[in-house]
Amino acid sequence: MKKLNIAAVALGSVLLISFPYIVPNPYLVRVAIMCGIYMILASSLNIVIGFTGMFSLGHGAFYGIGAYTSALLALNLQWPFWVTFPLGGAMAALFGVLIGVATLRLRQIFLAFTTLGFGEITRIVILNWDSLTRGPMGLPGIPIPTFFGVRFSQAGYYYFILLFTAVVVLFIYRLYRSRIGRAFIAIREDEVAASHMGIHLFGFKTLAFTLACSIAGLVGAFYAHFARFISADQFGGNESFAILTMVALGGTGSILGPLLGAAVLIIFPEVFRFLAQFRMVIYGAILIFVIVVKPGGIVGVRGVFEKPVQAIRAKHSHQKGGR
Amino acid sequence: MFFQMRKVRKSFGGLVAVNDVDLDVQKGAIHAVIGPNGAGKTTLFNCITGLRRADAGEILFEGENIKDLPTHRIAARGIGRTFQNIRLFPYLSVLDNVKVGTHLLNHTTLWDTALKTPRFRRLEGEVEEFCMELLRQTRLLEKKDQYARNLPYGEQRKLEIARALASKPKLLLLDEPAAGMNPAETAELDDFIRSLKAKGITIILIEHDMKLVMSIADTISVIDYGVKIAEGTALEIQSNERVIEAYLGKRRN
Amino acid sequence: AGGKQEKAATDEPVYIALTAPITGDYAEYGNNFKRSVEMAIDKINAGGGVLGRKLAVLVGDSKGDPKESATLAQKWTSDPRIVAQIGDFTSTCCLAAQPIYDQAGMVQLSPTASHTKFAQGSKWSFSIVGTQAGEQPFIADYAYNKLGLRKIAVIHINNDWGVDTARYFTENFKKLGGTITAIENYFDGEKDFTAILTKLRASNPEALFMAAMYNDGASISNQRAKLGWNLPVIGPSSLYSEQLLKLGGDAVNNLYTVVSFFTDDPKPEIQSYVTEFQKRYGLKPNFHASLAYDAMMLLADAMKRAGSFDRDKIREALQATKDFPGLAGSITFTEKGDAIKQYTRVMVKNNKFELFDKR
Amino acid sequence: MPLLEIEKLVVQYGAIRALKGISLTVEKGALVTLIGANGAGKSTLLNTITGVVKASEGAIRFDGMDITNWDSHEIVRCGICQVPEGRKIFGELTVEENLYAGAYILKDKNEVKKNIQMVYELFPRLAERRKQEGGTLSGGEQQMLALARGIMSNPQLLLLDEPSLGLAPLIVDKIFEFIQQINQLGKTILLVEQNANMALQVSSYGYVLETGTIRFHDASENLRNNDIVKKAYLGITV
Amino acid sequence: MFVQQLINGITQGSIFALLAISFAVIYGVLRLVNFATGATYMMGAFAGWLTVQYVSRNIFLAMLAGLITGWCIGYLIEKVAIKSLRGVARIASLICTIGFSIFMMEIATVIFGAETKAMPSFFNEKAFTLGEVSVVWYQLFLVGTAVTILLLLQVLIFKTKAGLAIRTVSLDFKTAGLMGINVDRTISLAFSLGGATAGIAGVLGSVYYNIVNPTMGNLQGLKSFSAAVFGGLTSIPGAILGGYLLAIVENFGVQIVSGGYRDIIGFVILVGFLLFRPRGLLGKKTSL
Ligand SMILES: Nc1ncnc2c1ncn2[C@@H]1O[C@H](COP(=O)(O)OP(=O)(O)OP(=O)(O)O)[C@@H](O)[C@H]1O
Ligand SMILES: Nc1ncnc2c1ncn2[C@@H]1O[C@H](COP(=O)(O)OP(=O)(O)OP(=O)(O)O)[C@@H](O)[C@H]1O
Ligand SMILES: [Mg+2]
Ligand SMILES: [Mg+2]
Repeated sequence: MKKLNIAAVALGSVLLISFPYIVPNPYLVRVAIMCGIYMILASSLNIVIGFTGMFSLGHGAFYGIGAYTSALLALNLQWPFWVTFPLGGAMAALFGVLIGVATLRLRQIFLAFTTLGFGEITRIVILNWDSLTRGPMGLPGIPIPTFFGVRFSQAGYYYFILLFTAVVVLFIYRLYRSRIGRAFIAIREDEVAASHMGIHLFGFKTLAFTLACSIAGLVGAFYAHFARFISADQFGGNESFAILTMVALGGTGSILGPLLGAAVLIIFPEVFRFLAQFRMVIYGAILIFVIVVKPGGIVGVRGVFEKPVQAIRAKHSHQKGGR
Repeated sequence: MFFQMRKVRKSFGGLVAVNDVDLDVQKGAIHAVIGPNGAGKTTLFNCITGLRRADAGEILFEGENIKDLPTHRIAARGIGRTFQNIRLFPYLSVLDNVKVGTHLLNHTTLWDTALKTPRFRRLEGEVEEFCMELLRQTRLLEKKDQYARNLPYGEQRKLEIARALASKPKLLLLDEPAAGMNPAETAELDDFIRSLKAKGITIILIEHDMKLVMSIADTISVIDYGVKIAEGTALEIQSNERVIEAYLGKRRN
Repeated sequence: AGGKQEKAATDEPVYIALTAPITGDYAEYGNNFKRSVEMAIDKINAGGGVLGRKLAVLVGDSKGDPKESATLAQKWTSDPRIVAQIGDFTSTCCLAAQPIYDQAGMVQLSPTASHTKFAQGSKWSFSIVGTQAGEQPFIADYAYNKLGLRKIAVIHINNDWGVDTARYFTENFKKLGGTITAIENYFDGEKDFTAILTKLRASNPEALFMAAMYNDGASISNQRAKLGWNLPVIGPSSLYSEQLLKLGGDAVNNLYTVVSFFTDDPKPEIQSYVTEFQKRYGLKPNFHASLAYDAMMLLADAMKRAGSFDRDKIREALQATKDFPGLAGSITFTEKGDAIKQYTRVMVKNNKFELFDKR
Repeated sequence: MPLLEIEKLVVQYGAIRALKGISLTVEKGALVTLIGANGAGKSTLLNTITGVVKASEGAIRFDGMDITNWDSHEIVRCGICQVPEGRKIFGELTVEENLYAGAYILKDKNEVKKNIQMVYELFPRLAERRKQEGGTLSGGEQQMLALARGIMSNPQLLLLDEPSLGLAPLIVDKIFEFIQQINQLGKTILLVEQNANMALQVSSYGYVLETGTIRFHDASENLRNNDIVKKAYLGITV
Repeated sequence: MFVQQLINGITQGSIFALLAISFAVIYGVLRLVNFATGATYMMGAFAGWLTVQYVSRNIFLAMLAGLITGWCIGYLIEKVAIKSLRGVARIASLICTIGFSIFMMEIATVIFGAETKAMPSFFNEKAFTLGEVSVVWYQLFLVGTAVTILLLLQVLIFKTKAGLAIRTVSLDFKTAGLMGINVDRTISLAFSLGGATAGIAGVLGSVYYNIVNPTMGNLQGLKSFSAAVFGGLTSIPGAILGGYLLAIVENFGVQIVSGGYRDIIGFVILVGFLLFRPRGLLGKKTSL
């Protein structure tokens, strides 16, 4: 069993690492990079939603803050990517802390509301703050990162995001099975009981939220240097909802779920391009279908996010039971 | 004095649920609090653990006033509790419920976790072992992988106690631990609580099962309408006219 | 990359990619792109194609999302059958895709991107809409000299296009000696303009300048009428659409704009385009539709001139375009890749667009 | 004809078989007790009768009608009412609104008023707290409210799941008196109790449930004198 | 001028209020934010448009069409998805409503095309003019209709048995079943009511703005959600008040600050407000 797992992981790694060479099609590599970006975004949001049970509808904004921070530093001060990248994460974390401090004491639904609002505010401030962000004109010409003097090729971007994804997933996996992760989950399950176990609710909620935001900020920074043009509409409400959908579709609260959700939602629309204007109709329909059939998402964890056993049985036996 | 309450008061709107209550609990004792429904016993516990903030008075634990500390700080001082209305983590496994209880014992940091340091491995291993031991003691070991919410009522109560013990509390507050247990099970609980006392844990117990209370309590305080109306040993309380009238009634058997 | 196809004259068509918002907020514009490009290709193929080969179009839906646009760019550029690309609709989408076309070396010909940084950003990027820097001096002159307006209030959509439009108009109008009494903006998707209009009205302008697409333009006009505020309105060529008349009704009378494409233009090529478009799709083409048609025709012309389907040669030929006779005026590219356009003054009267100078 | 008849009932939670084919009858006008250890399946049985949990095999007949796996509200309308374990008070409704909710199926407004009057007399504490939100009542008060709410709809069959849970001794006595009282007024009652001693005193017949199967059933008198029952459920060492 | 802004605000607020109620009714029962509200609004508007286009140019008929469409959409969403998700974490239902929102918007694009349609105006004559302030009859009609609907809903929820059922189910649907309440029907009813309100709002809004298109509900939905939170989300009167206040605040915000900040003026004020009064204007104080 264990051997099998190791073999699978090894094979998977080899495939992933050699991907740009087996499939030397820049389009497919780009899709893979986008998958990586959204896998990280969804995984980080999952810390907030799936583990800690808080509802955030503004994840796109933190992603955007990371992107803008890194891009502006690179464009205005010519700082290298390796400096602006962590700073993007730090700036998003800073905003995460601020939002967290302001709203994490409130009722759940208000976190949803405030983050939604924060997303809008961020977008609109970016659009209105011409002198810094160039407003609706966006930021073109963001430099390509270099690695020991060599500019990133597409494969370079690919390996960077591959490594980044692996690190994030490993981190979340470890977190999940640690004291801190358990504290997050306990908060999701029952706040009052959690506080009686000595868990500092506010502290741990803020920690979860900030972690998620900083990771989103880091990906944002990467995205800015990958896309090389960013504008406010790339980080708006739609983005937040898309990330949320990835988490829910893949599997809330599970580690694999968000990865799968992101992959499916990035790849699906590409594969179904030929459906033209029906593409999005089918997208909506499939989303509903999957959730109705598997409410916890494709690989949702057992528990809160899954249908209670009796509920499934009830339907089944109701038909049987004659009247 | 190990634990003391001085003129603690808590009101909800016009209703004074806890009215200037004094309480002295000796180290290592089992101290029962009884009283009619709605007398304010649970509210008293809530004030101790910070779930509700007492309006006035002092709550001294090991000589320090903990009245205005937040809940998690109070827990960190070494006060554990169970809830009358059972508050487990419903979708965590039995084992994980107890593991959450050890939150305060283990101090792994984010770095330890991220890098999976040897310290992290060691601490996690200890936690696992300790929790399994607790489950063995409470006879829940067999069910360690079930969701807490799927346990029957009586076992949920046991799990609450196990979880509270996981933080190695010095003072344990039990709110009606025998509710939902039949007399045979209650007898088992009786033994278990005694074993805790033997380990040096001080216990404050709210209970309506008089058989249990009279058998294990060193001291009993009686509360009615938020006011302490009597205090003493089991014998003293059983014969106290006021207590009989307000609470015990004339039992048939 | 495109070298292979030249050799054998095959039946295999030559592919052009079209990137446009087929779904989403801008679907209306994207679909017009698609209609015009398909019509143009049919026309070209009916005339024997280009250099003996038929043309075909591959349509990609960008949903108005810059990331999608960029992904499509990657898809197009890595497909060796595709020789050039038309699109996208918004400047942000075009800019997001630009680095990819630039790196891969494929023409990115946008019918509508007017962002000042777009065409300048890469030698592969071209836009035929004409920048606001070209259009607005003309409109400012129209307002100041032809209509005799001195005090104007400005409302504009807050996106790259709207900001640019308002800025160039304001600058030019002030240069002529006019006064801007107030400027307000709104975001895409806004439906309620009463608050902004009430505020602008308080600045007592003689006329309103409206940097909006025709849908918003109609809404703004309707709400202005409800507020009982009647005054001349002036705006950029994007207002020119039958939709404006349909949605705006009486409220859009007394509106002045400029066009480089005019459906009532008696020129035969325009009339045949308009009739054909109406026949195929049941509606009148608008400015954006005509630009997409021009883009396709221009591209075919460039291929002919290049005498090759090589991506690089097409770019060179395109760059060299001089006085190409488009529906929306003749096209000449600046060194940067922007088109220089000519404009005609029109106005809405009795719920119809009329030439202003005919009076 | 018995009022409630259960035949070979099987209930499963996923892989766990909580009831393994039990049969049980409750005659009209009887007061029947069901005792058993934690996890025996008592609550599961009551929940299955009222359709909260669905049976996978077996039948439940009420008044001759097969009600197996009907929806809860349909069953309640037949005249069965369950006072659930753990009270299940509507926390954000006031005491009085909770009572109105209990009388939801009654059409006659006067009857509702009369019933409210009745339960207030029975539990004066509730009358005192009538405007308080249910969620803020003390545990015992909530238990009273749950009972009171249960009898608001004049059910024929009352299913009580540990009604004495968390009540003060004085009130426990009162509750048992009350149970006997309404039983004498003609209500049929199926009582689940951990306080087996008292339950067997007031009831006429008893069932002992052990991990999903019925171990004994007999007249309450006899059960009380059964050595095994004494030892395991009454806490009396013999 | 401030009077004019106030009138603008009240008119716009009527639409917000109706949509906010739509949110509140459903949130009240299922603790679920129905993100398909904006799309239902849009579908209602299309139903109204079809009616005036092909049946009769009668606004009452159009409103009826909007109502029925909204009702059916609400009913369908509940039956198809939400019902089978009872007892599951709320995020699943929430994602489903997002799914429905996308689905409806795209279906509308496919069926009706992306082009904006013109909705004819009704009662467009001036009611009165006071200096620079001008009010048309339709504004009065819109506000009057909205207020009537709002009052009817208020009565329904607080004064009828169906209302008690809705409130009971919202707290604990299992126990509600034990009271003899038909839980399925109650939840269906709430969803349909929510849908119907949004549908009517769609017709009223499209006539006021004279346009119908597939994306018209997006911003409206989002803003009305804020309005509902502002009002307390669980409280019907709160939602109404929230709707009107948000619109009025926004309009004054434009006047005082700038149109560019319009969409966040509301948010900023709301967030600030919630920090001091976390349960919203009229919301009940509950934990979580
Ligand atoms: N949040 C609150 N608001 C209003 N009244 C409250 C609140 N919490 C408790 N009460 C009231 O305070 C009184 C004391 O409640 P408490 O829960 O402490 O009683 P108790 O002694 O634990 O009773 P029981 O034995 O029944 O559990 C009760 O009358 C209760 O209704
Ligand atoms: N929702 C559920 N999912 C899975 N298993 C369950 C569920 N509810 C109960 N069980 C299991 O079914 C069995 C019977 O439980 P039930 O609650 O009926 O016991 P009980 O006799 O009422 O016990 P108690 O006296 O403690 O209330 C137990 O083993 C329990 O673990
Ligand atoms: Mg209590
Ligand atoms: Mg039970």
